[in-house]
Amino acid sequence: SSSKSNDTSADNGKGITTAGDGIIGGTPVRGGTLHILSNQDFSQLDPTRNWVEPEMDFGLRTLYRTLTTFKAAPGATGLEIVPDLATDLGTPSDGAKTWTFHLKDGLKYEDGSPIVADDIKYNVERSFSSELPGGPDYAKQYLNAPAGYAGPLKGQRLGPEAIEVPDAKTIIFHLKRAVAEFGYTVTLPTFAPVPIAKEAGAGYSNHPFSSGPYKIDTYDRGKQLVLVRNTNWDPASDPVRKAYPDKIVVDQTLGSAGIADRLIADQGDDKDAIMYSDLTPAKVPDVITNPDVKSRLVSDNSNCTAMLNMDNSKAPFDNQKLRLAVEYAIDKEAFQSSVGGPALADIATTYLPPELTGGTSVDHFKIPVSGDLDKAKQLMAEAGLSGGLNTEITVSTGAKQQAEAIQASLKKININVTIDAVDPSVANSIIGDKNKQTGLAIVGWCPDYPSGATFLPMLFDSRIITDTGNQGNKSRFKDASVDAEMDRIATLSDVKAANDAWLALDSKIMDAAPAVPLTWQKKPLLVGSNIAGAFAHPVWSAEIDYATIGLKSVK
Amino acid sequence: MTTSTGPEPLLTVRDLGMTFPAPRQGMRRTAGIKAVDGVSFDVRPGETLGLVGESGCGKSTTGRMLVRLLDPTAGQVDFQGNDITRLSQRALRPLRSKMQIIFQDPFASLNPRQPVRQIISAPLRAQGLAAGEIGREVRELIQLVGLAPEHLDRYPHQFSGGQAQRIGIARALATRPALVVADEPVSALDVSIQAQIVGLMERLQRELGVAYVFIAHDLAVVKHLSHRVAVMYLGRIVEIGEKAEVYANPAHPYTKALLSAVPLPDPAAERARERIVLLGDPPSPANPPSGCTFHPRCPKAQEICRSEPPLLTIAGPGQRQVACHFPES
Amino acid sequence: MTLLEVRDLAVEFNTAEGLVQAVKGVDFSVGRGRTLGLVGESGSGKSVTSLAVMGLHRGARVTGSVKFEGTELIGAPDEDVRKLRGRRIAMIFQDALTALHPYFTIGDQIAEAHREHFGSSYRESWARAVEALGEVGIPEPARRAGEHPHQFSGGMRQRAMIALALSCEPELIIADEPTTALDVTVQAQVLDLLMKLKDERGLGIIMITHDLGVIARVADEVLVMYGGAAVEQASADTLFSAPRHPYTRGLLDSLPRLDAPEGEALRAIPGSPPSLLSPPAGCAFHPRCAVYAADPQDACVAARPPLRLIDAAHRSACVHQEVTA
Amino acid sequence: MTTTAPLPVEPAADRQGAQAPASPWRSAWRRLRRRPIALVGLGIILFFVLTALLAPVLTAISGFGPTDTDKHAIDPYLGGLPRGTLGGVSARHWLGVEPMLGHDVFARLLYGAQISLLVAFSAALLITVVGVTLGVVAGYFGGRIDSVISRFMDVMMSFPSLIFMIALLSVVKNANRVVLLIVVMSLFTWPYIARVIRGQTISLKHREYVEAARASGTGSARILLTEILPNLSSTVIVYITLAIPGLIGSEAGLTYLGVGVRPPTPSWGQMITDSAVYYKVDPMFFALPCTCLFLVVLAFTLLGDALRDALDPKGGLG
Amino acid sequence: MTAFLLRRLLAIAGTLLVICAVTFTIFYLLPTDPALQFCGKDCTPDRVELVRKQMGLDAPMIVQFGRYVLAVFAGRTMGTGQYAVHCGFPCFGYSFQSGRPVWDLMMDRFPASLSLAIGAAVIWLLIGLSAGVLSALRKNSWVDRTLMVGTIGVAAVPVYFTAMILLYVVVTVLGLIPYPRYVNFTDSPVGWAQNLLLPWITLALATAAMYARMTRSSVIETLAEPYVRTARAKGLPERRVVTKHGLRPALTAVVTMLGMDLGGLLAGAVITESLFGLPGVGKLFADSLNKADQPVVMGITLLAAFFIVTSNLVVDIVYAWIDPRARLS
Ligand SMILES: Nc1ncnc2c1ncn2[C@@H]1O[C@H](COP(=O)(O)OP(=O)(O)OP(=O)(O)O)[C@@H](O)[C@H]1O
Ligand SMILES: Nc1ncnc2c1ncn2[C@@H]1O[C@H](COP(=O)(O)OP(=O)(O)OP(=O)(O)O)[C@@H](O)[C@H]1O
Ligand SMILES: [Mg+2]
Ligand SMILES: [Mg+2]
Repeated sequence: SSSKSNDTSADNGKGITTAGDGIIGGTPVRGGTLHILSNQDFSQLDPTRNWVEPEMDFGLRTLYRTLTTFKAAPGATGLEIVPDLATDLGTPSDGAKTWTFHLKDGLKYEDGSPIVADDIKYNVERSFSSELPGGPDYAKQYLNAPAGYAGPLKGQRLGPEAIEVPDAKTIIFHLKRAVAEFGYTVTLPTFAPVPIAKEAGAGYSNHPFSSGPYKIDTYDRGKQLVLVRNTNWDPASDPVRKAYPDKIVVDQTLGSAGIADRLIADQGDDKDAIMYSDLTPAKVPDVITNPDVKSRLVSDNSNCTAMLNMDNSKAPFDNQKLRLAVEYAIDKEAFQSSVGGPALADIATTYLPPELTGGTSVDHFKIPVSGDLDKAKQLMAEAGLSGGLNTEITVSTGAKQQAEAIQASLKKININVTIDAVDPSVANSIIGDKNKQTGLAIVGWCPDYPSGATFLPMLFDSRIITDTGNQGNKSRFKDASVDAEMDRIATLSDVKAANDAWLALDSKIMDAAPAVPLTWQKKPLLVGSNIAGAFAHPVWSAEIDYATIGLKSVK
Repeated sequence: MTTSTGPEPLLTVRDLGMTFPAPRQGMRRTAGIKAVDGVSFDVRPGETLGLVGESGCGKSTTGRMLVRLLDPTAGQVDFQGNDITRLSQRALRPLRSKMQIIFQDPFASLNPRQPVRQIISAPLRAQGLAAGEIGREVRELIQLVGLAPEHLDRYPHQFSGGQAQRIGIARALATRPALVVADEPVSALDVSIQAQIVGLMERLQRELGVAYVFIAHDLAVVKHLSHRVAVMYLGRIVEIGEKAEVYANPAHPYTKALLSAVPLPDPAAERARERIVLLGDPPSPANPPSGCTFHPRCPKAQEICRSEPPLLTIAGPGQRQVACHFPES
Repeated sequence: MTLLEVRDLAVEFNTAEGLVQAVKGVDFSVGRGRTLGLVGESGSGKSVTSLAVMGLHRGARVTGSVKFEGTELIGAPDEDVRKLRGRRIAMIFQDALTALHPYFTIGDQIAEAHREHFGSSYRESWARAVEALGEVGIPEPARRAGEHPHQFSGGMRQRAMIALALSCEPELIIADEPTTALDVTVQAQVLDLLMKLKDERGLGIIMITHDLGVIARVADEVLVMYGGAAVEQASADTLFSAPRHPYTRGLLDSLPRLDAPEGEALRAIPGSPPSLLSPPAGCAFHPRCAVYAADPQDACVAARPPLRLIDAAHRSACVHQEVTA
Repeated sequence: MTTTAPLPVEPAADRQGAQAPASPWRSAWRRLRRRPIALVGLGIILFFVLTALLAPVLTAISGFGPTDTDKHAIDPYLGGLPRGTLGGVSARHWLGVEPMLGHDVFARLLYGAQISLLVAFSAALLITVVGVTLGVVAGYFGGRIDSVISRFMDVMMSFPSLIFMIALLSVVKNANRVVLLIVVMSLFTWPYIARVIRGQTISLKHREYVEAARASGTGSARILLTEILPNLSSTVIVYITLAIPGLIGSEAGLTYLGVGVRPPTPSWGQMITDSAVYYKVDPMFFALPCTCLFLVVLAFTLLGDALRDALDPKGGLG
Repeated sequence: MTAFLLRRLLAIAGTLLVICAVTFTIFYLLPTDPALQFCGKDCTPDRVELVRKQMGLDAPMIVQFGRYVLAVFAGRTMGTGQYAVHCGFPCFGYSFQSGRPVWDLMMDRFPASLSLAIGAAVIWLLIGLSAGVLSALRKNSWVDRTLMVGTIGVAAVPVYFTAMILLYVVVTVLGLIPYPRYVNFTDSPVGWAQNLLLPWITLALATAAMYARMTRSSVIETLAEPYVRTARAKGLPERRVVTKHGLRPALTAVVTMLGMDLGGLLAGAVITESLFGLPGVGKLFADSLNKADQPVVMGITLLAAFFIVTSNLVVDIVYAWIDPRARLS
């Protein structure tokens, strides 16, 4: 929403971000069919394995409920959690190393059978299984589970030292260390219920057993998913999900350009449709130049930071002065244009996105948006590299223009960048391989929930670096004091103090300049003219919140 | 004239046979078409063997096999001591310039995309002649067959049937071959040019010892040019012998009928003459009659003709051979 | 009314080397039940003439008049001419292999014309095709009809062409060397068939051939062509008995005869055929003409001598009328 | 009369002997020159080749290189659309700029022509040479040779080219990209023309004039070259002309996969691909490269048609 | 024929095996690690190893290949213990992504691809052949030139553009039909056709140019053949002369191209399918490739190979029908 994205140095004066109070179309009516136009199948709807946006948003708001969840509201309100299956936000004890939750009364699955605490435990156990990878791994990180525990599929359950289920309505988590924001952790789909009887291994994803307001009617993977009302869901027990439409149809066969064109054209059923994945930058002018269409654009900061990654482990970028020079040389405004301009991105001035810095962005260096070449050249000289250098940048093929923007900026300080545009499926493998990694790369990260703990450690903890398949800390940044500070903050039980500490650490890392923050991406989504209650939820990368969306009118 | 004591044969054909795979009749497969069956003859250097017979009796097929444009399904062909039916196409190539063929269909055998110059020079080039020499030869050849150098840069479709035929003749004679299989080389020519071409062929034979297998329907021309004549009927040779003998005393009833049917270039004589009319339907190689294949149309057919195929046996002077149970004496 | 009336027909080809005048001002006519023999030197324009009558020249300039039953064909709408072609005027092409479509069966190619002109059913037309093939002496016509041209021998293709031409019962047939690939017995059979049709149905025939024996047998009247023009026109009997034009005489002299004495060489007209690009001035035959050599007359080189009447049914285009008489 | 004396050869008939024998190609060229439409085609092609070659000079005059970005020429608030009308046509940018980064369209068209034309022409040539050779050989010889070549074609046609190219990238990252492009494109495209040619060769080899050539001792190679190939020329011409847009398109596709030229090197194919989505809001950007490509293909087609006619001795007349 | 077919079928199997091996090798060389991809974001190395083992990707390539090929015929059990699943013949493994058998996935998508391909092929044949014939008849006239400009104009713009313009004009501006969504033929044949119309035209326009030009040049050549003159001499209407006698030889090229184009399309037209939201194999392929869903990519590659190879076989058989002379070999 506008409140938080206004104060970046790039001006949003033209009001590209979602209009009004951030909610498009007012309050929906009950009934009708909501169409969701997608260009791909969900990679996972299995709650154990669902860890990418917007699937997480979709699953959590329609099919499964978790112990706690985020409020359905734009802006800062959306960052607040409320009890969902649980009666409260969890009771910490033992210095936040033990967390107890109680389930509400009368919770039922889609077939009317009761939801019990053991089902939640079972799902958490599933997240340990190597047959069911890909899901959030916080349970594995935090729970006091025996080493080598490989999940429940072969019959092994976790003992009470990790999770206790004293009765059908109580669940107690025992953690390895204090986790102050565990109440937020249990918003993740890992903490939704999965009944043992419905276990289907990898096939569970084809029909997750619903505890939410909708259930799967048909699911033809890659073609169409049809959700209908789950009549056993009790609205009274659910403080956030409104479940306005009677039916939700996800069409997965279109291409993204086709989806954009259809929503721009806004005809027939498409009036009741929304887009599932982002509007491509090239379509933005189509939308922005047409006021009617523009008023149907949901676009908010996704709180994901795009960064220019440098390989700190190898020459030349093991040189901190050079990295700083790069920091000063980049024309972020040009880069912003290359990702679609202010409509699609805000200029990033530090690693932590506004969501994690209390809603306002921090400008660490205060460099002008188009860079400071004098300072950059001076730093190059200090680095002993005023003669310039050659390096390469790896980007996935869709990000060609972004690489060109970087190339053009760095050329001005005599850094000649060769662009390696590679297929998206291999980009990560190259960047994550010690030997293949190029000097530069464009990478990004999004927090899982509003806590620095889901952000900085993934990017800069030196202990997660691996030679190949390196997924976090891609800049291979090694600083023992940073590692130690992260460990210290993790033990803080005061959320406020922890947040302040993350901010301070952010500044410290910025000075070391392992990577250059470039933009905070927005999530531009177009909705049909008959859509109401559409807004960007701040937690789920500014995806449309499926809890409250519906139609303006029903035929 | 050639006799059995003549020089070594240039070409020896033994039991040559060609069976074309039969087309399918519905789902049923019929036996193959025996277009040529057990044909044997020799041709000596400088000799002309006339090959006559009913339309469709296998003359062209035989001719094609002699130069290995068709792979025979039976028998063998020795050319200058090489069994050409067994040679690979590559090994055959050096022999090609020594044996040439004039095709029955003049247009079909000329590449529509090549000017006459290129068509005629192809065999010369294959022989490895120098360009200048080829040019000279080609100009000479085109005039020898009664066309003019102005025709050299024209394409086949710009010619008349007779002109096209002469281009084919020029091509075949270009390399001064030892053997030419001439499949109706003069059928499309007016008698004057025909005389010219026949003269040319004779001259080449005299000067260079070219041997011809001369396939034609015009019995007068065959008579003029050939030393020996073979008469084919339904894939087999029914009579073969010295020209004079065959023309004067045809031994096979078919030969007789053939000679009696020659049209005479004189309306009065033509009206007055008597022809032997062959009875019955023309036979089909796919479905040959039993015994002697000629029996259904033969005025002299007897019981034995229906059951026993006659062998080619010597009958009469000059090595004459006839395949008939009741040859004329 | 004569069946076909050709007046002053001329055909020119524009080639890279220049204008080829293949036919220059030919006149003739064919009546019902009559046969016109067309003979002449190879390349003298016989085929070109017949194609012009059929209106089948593309890329050539055809002038003059061709009247079929009084209807002018040259310059007539293509659709009108098309309806005549095949149905009332049929043509037997000289080169049977290239004239038959290699991709379709013989039977199909014959039946097709029948279907087009009589609107007959597939089965009927096929039966007609088989019948026509049988008439021209193709053995086992029912089976052979299902074969393709390349499976036919040269003579069989030629007979297939004839069957094709006859299948629609035309009134006029232009036969361009229809029997060159036929042995004498089959040739006799085919000619008999043509004669029978001529007598029974009044078929008009233009018979182009080099076989003067054939001419002697079938032609009522003969037109001799040389260098694109008609040089002599006479009844068949007259032509053989009293040829007037030196070319015709040369031609008859060149005939190979079965009864010729052994060892005698065939006689050819000396010299080579005239170039059509730059034809000799005057009479096209004069460079090869023995009469001219003996008695060179200015008229021979001045202009092309027209056909001149000798008697009622005999015309010749020779300047030396008296000498050759 | 004459007793088979040497045949009289008329001296007058030799009058044309002095004239140099015209090869079919030379006479085809003579016929080609007479067709104005062919000259139009040739002119267009020459124009584009020239401008491509002169790109450095022309861009020096216009002031913007192909990789220069001009962020002032675009409006970031409109998703990076060019400022001004007609895709940002102005005195600074003669043909406007590309959206997003503000690349100068004029410069990119010129430099793009270099890559696109070089790649498309060379690949078309390579494909045609390889495809026609293998197709003719397979069709003419038949038997085992045909089996081997045909199965090879089958494999190449159904080759998982897309994944191959992605894999290729990690093996030959630093290869010369233009050469790589030409090779990769040719590798997967030749079977198309090869099969067409093979099919027609199978028909042609049964023609009697091919047999006649064989009978006259002409070697197989020469038969292919002089008897078969000329009859295939119009097929080849049609294929080459229409392969051009496809090849320019696949260059863009390959570049997109990362196998092609490295960004920011421009090419028409990439420009067209990039611009297609802007067809509504920035039609100029879309129209310019498409028009260039269209003109080149049109030129080739005109030239090809004229060449076809010129090579056909019948000139396409019945 | 039977022997020929048998030989070719064996060759097809061999070709597919080669493709299979090649694809496997390429996957091995591919920098993408399916285990890593499958493991999701932020996966620890030891967990990746576990997943790798789980997926059977830890075995040497040759073993994996052997397993794969064996499984195609013999089926295969995937996973262990209680939740193990068995896939029967023909087993192309399970999608990493959805856990469904690859065969089922492909067969599920196939109807859409088939519908698209067949319909488009019919249209582009209609357009290509008629434009080609028309151009040939009116050679170098304005009709010819217009058709040429039209067909190559479409060939020079991306499919995307054609699709968008069609959608914009037909759906948005004229409102003739609603935005296409795929409807099963069995559900509603009319709806099926109506919704596929635009995709058909899009794909057809992109492909027709080559057909039109090839047809044109071939027909021009054929119309100059003497046998076309014969057809005219028979009095056939010009339309028949051209479409029957003139077009037939052009079919060799057309059928060859059709075989290849159709073969390729049956395994999906990625762009057209995603532009029009058709749940076809092409879309599945693109998605699977993106997500390194190796079994699906492998399966579709083989499916594509199968179609290409078999359609080439069919084409080879059709040659004999088009050109009877080709039957000889
Ligand atoms: N398309 C053409 N272009 C140029 N010249 C041609 C063309 N067609 C025929 N001619 C020339 O016209 C002349 C007459 O040809 P035509 O086919 O009528 O001869 P013809 O009398 O039928 O001879 P033949 O008996 O050999 O068949 C020939 O000299 C030939 O070269
Ligand atoms: N390629 C072929 N396929 C099938 N049958 C064929 C083939 N070629 C020839 N024949 C058949 O073989 C027989 C002999 O044909 P061939 O051409 O040798 O006859 P021919 O003696 O030359 O006759 P003609 O005098 O009519 O040219 C004929 O019945 C013909 O139909
Ligand atoms: Mg023959
Ligand atoms: Mg003729």
